[in-house]
Amino acid sequence: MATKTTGKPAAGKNARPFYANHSAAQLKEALRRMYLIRRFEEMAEESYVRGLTHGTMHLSVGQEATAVGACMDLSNADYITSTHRGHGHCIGKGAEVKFMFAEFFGKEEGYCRGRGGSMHIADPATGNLGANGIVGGGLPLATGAALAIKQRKGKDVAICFFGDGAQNEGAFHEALNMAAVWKLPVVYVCENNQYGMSVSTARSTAVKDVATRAIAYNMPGVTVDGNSIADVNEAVSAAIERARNGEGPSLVECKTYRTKGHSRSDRNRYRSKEEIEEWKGKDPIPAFEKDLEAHGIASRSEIDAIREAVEKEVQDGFNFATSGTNPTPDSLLRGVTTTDDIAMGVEA
Amino acid sequence: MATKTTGKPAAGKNARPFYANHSAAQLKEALRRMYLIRRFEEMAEESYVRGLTHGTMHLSVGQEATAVGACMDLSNADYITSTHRGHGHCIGKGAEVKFMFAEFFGKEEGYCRGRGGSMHIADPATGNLGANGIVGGGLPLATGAALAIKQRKGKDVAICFFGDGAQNEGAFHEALNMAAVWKLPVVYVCENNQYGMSVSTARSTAVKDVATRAIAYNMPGVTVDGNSIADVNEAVSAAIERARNGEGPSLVECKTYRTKGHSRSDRNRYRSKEEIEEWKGKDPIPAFEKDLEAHGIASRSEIDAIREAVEKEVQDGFNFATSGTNPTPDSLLRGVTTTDDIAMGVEA
Amino acid sequence: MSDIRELSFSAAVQEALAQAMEADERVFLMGEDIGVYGGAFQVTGDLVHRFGEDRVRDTPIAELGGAGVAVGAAVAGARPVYEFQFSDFATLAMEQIVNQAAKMRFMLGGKVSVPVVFRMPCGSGTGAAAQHSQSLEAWFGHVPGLKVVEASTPEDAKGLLLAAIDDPDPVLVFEHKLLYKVKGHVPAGMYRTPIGKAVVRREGKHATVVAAAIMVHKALEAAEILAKEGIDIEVIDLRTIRPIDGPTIIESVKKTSRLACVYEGVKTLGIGAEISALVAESEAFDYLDAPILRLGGSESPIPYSPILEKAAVPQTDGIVESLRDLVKGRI
Amino acid sequence: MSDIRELSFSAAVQEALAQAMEADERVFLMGEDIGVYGGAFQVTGDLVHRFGEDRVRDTPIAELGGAGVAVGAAVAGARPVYEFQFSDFATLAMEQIVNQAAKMRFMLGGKVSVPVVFRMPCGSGTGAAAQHSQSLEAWFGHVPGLKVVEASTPEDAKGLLLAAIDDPDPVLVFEHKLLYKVKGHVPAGMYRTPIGKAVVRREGKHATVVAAAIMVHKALEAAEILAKEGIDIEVIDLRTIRPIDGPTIIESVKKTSRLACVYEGVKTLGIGAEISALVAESEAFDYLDAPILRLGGSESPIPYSPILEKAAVPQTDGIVESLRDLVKGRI
Ligand SMILES: Cc1ncc(C[n+]2csc(CCOP(=O)(O)OP(=O)(O)O)c2C)c(N)n1
Ligand SMILES: Cc1ncc(C[n+]2csc(CCOP(=O)(O)OP(=O)(O)O)c2C)c(N)n1
Ligand SMILES: [Mg+2]
Ligand SMILES: [Mg+2]
Repeated sequence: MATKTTGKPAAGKNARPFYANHSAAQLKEALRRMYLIRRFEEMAEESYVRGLTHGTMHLSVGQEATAVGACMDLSNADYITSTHRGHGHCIGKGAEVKFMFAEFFGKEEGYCRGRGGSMHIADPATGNLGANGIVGGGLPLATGAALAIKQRKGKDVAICFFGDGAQNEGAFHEALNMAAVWKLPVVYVCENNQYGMSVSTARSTAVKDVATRAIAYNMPGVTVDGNSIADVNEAVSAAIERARNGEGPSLVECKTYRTKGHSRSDRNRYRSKEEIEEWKGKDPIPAFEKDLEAHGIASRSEIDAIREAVEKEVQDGFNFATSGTNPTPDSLLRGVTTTDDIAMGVEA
Repeated sequence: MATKTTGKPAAGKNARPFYANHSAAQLKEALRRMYLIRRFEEMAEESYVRGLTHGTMHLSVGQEATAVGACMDLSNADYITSTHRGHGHCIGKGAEVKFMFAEFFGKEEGYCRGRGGSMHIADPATGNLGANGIVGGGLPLATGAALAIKQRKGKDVAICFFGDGAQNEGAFHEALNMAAVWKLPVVYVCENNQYGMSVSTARSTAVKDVATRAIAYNMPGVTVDGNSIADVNEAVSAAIERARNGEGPSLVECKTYRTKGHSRSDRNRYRSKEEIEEWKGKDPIPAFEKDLEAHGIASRSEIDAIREAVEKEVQDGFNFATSGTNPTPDSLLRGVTTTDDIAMGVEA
Repeated sequence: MSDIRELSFSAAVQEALAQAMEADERVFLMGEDIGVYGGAFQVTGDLVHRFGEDRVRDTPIAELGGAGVAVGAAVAGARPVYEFQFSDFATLAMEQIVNQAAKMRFMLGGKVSVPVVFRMPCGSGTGAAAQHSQSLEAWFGHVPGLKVVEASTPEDAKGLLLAAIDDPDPVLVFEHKLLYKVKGHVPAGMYRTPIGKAVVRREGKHATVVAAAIMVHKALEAAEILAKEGIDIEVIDLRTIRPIDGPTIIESVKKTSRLACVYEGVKTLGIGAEISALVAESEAFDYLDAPILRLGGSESPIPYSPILEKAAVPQTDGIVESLRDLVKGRI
Repeated sequence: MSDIRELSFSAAVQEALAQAMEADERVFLMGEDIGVYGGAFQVTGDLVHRFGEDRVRDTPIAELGGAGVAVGAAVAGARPVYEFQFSDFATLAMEQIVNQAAKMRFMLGGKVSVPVVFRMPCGSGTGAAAQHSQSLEAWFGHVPGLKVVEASTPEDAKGLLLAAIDDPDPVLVFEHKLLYKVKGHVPAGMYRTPIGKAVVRREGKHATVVAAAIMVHKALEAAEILAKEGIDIEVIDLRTIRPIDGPTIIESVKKTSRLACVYEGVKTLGIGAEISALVAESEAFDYLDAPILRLGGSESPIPYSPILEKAAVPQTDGIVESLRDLVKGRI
């Protein structure tokens, strides 16, 4: 069970695997999700500026190719674990933006009933085990999901997103070693956006490429252009196939960049305007659009139509969310334990 | 400041560095310490069997070459951190066995006034920051000691002993990465005795050699015969020199074996008698004796004299300790905080 | 198997594990040296031969990762039982236990459950010194989303563990090391001891003693000694630290009018603080005839010296004396 | 600099750090993004420009290692101040804080000291949800060998931090995030606020409220409101969680005969449990005219929704109501 192709391949056998192995519909859906992430993030930021949401948020503008490329070949039975910068993964895995906005605005309609907010957005129904406020927190969790798959002799996989900063946490080391020793079906996807908050990998990390560290776990490690959805998808797909075949875990490093600040409190003191501008020029979305056109998979007008539909979906989602229901204080203890929820008659 | 040679070299320039760079007195002292470790461990075990000590203990019989070889070129201003299997390191760094026995018997005369016992034996006066009951616990501590050295622009080094089992703890990863990024004067000496308690490295660890993992921290990593004091010392010495020169940390893996069980509760179910016997044949002590004779550094009778002196030292130490003072319950709170000790007038 | 068997505490734990694995193939064990070694305290014993290495899974020495893998497996449908070799090592895994396992259901709006069990051998008395002798129940008792149980008898050791494995939420099962060899009656069936319910082990009228695990035995010993002096002590075995069984304690104090909490963990902010406070804020306050006594562990790490080690936790003699003082002049 | 300056809480902390670094070259700072970023809460601000990257040292994201490196440096003669970006992340470093820093002196027979400081931004109210809003003071208050302080004013923030840096033992300095912007008088000199001493912030005769950090402000607000009703509340600012200042609290309760503990951490086994228990076992027990009230955080993780988040910790209105109930019918 490698890439699940629906419909006929979008491009001939001589095209690179990404285009040869996916249908036009799949590729257009991928573009749609990239737009959706972009527009969701922009709207999220706007909502924050307009005071519609509190707390902090971590935007993934510029990293859309990684989230979508890594999740394209997964079904709802496959798991992902995400990070504090998780909106993109969530959409990549199939979440609906209206419920995400609702979560963002702290509404009962939100994915987490307003209890989680930006940092814990999750849609378990699509196999998304959640964003995580703890850097590196998802690494053991994804590994554990993979172990559960193995214990039940399943064919599913777990994808673990993590940042370059997270690679210096002990959790990274412990999780990857265990996954390797036990040959677990998990793919570690590093979004190396070159900074952990304000600290560059050069200042925080003894090696240049996270992928180098795969050697320490005797697992394959590759570094790809994280702004190329084709590069990301091909590398992750190969790793997924390995995992489904019982050959164990892999590490895929996607070099990318966040063009927004780390979070709302960021004053961008640690990087230059030039650097940001340079990376804006490597925007993964127009690059993908261009490729789709070049391969004759989507015309300019089709692309425009997709973008407009996304525009409407985001606006509708935003409207849905703003008119959502606020939780009431008497529901504070809901969800603390399953047994109490059952006793209260509110078990999900 | 590389190896501190006292007196003239024991062997000519053409001899391997270990013999060329150390005086006969130094080499004989090394042998003496190896005996001391061996006899201390044997007597410790006997004491346990005779009910003179409680708790557990982890003996390092078979690993003497590593402890002594790694510490030979250190002064009291250099630090070590040790492990649960720490008696050897303690003696290697210059502790006196009588105070160790006293600690073992829970006496006020013990290095830790009977508060620490086997698992926390330490002699801070010789730069030994302590054994550690937590596997991997010493890795950040040694790294921190090295940072303190660097902050004060010192030339000292820290040696961090750890086991093959400890290499899978997150602390290993976090500590080595930080040491590498900051170029700290620390040498990580792994005593790879091939088991973490009952679990072989093959079953616990994704790579065969710990030294491989040095790649993940961009630091030199070598694997040596841990039962050869010359091999251990040469590798550690080179690493110490690097450290003192400001070139940063290194990893030295010493392959060795503990011929005794993990601790008192071990029934040796996870390894074969043959394997144990095979390794007993690789005993580091007779091998070193033979080399000393071959190089004309010590005669058989000198060697015997050393061994007999050690025999007496151990017996005297044991006697000293058995007649030591038991702590009284009213001193229970002593040592909990420095400020209270000062207030109680008992600050060390 | 007869139903009046005696088993040791550790055999009772092992039987619970075996029965749970027999009954539900999602259940599996993880931990350091739980396979061929049989566990540091020989609790898993030969289970690896019966259930295989996949279901009695030796882990690398990596508690944060190990515990976190168990949590992830639980969320994804498995029923892991993770053994910390010593509960002290849970200090390495607080992140996964407290930030992830305990909060995941809440943070995700009640959409997932985290049926993971952590076994936590705890306590002093083995000469293992400060890093292998802690009693950290109070920390976990402070964390919403977790359940914390601690048996004093082999019977409850089995029943509470089976209840914990059944439970859809994360449960920490503390096991006092000195109890492992204690024997007692253990029914053969797959019964559950309810989580959240304390039990009165001895009825009495002059004072209530609340204790858990090994301290229940010491309290009962003390009660027997005092009985000879005409002092009649009620002893409550807590069994669950979170959620604590307030009603049973309050009911008892309303009857006896005196309360002592006996616990091995450090006195300050230990479980006795909570028991004292919950009584002092309850309707039982008006019934209290004396200050609430706390006999907890000393304000020090656990020392190695056996003399000091004994002095660092409540012992029967001291309990007798303190209870005598508490009740004195009132009968 | 005049001695009647007003500074924000975070500026006061920063001033303490700067003065300590000026005065003692062994002092240095470690933490995530404390350099050019200035710290997640801008507490270290521009210190890196003044003292350089070696003494204001950005660490990799690695809390166990980072904290442990600080402990190791302290034992080896340095005076590190380690900033956890959020105190929640100390869950990753409990091993080094609790097994190593807290116990090392004791285990080594009193032969070393561990002068390390951990700065712990804590508390809810910022919409950062369950993993960034905890108040875990109680855990550390339970650990012998540690000291735990928590200021409510900029003046004490500076004084307690300087005392912590001076202290030869490990000290955890909790800083409530919502206080960072609060301003107050801060003397310019290098003064120390003594560790272990609470302070009466408001004298009163009808009830004693013990609180720390932000809850001191809420308690004082409540006291002002109740004053208009003729109810006169004494408010004690704890300042040190370990060792707790029993005498000051007991003295106050002997005067007022009523006690309430107000704290943000989870109610069960939170700091209020200890305060309640220490009064209930003290000579002040006989003076108590009413049950001891605990107003603590809810038995839930901190929720994201601002409505729920407010409901999860004591607020002034609720404090007023509860104190009114406590005192009612007695004046
Ligand atoms: C354990 C932990 N430490 C620190 C933080 C604070 N923090 C949040 S995100 C972040 C940077 C993470 O960097 P990286 O993993 O590269 O992800 P990115 O933000 O670049 O996507 C930090 C330090 C945290 N949330 N958790
Ligand atoms: C954090 C932690 N986990 C587990 C243990 C229990 N334990 C003590 S020694 C040991 C094996 C350590 O193996 P290794 O590091 O190879 O050292 P060795 O015993 O072989 O010298 C284990 C699992 C511990 N003390 N600390
Ligand atoms: Mg990053
Ligand atoms: Mg080993």
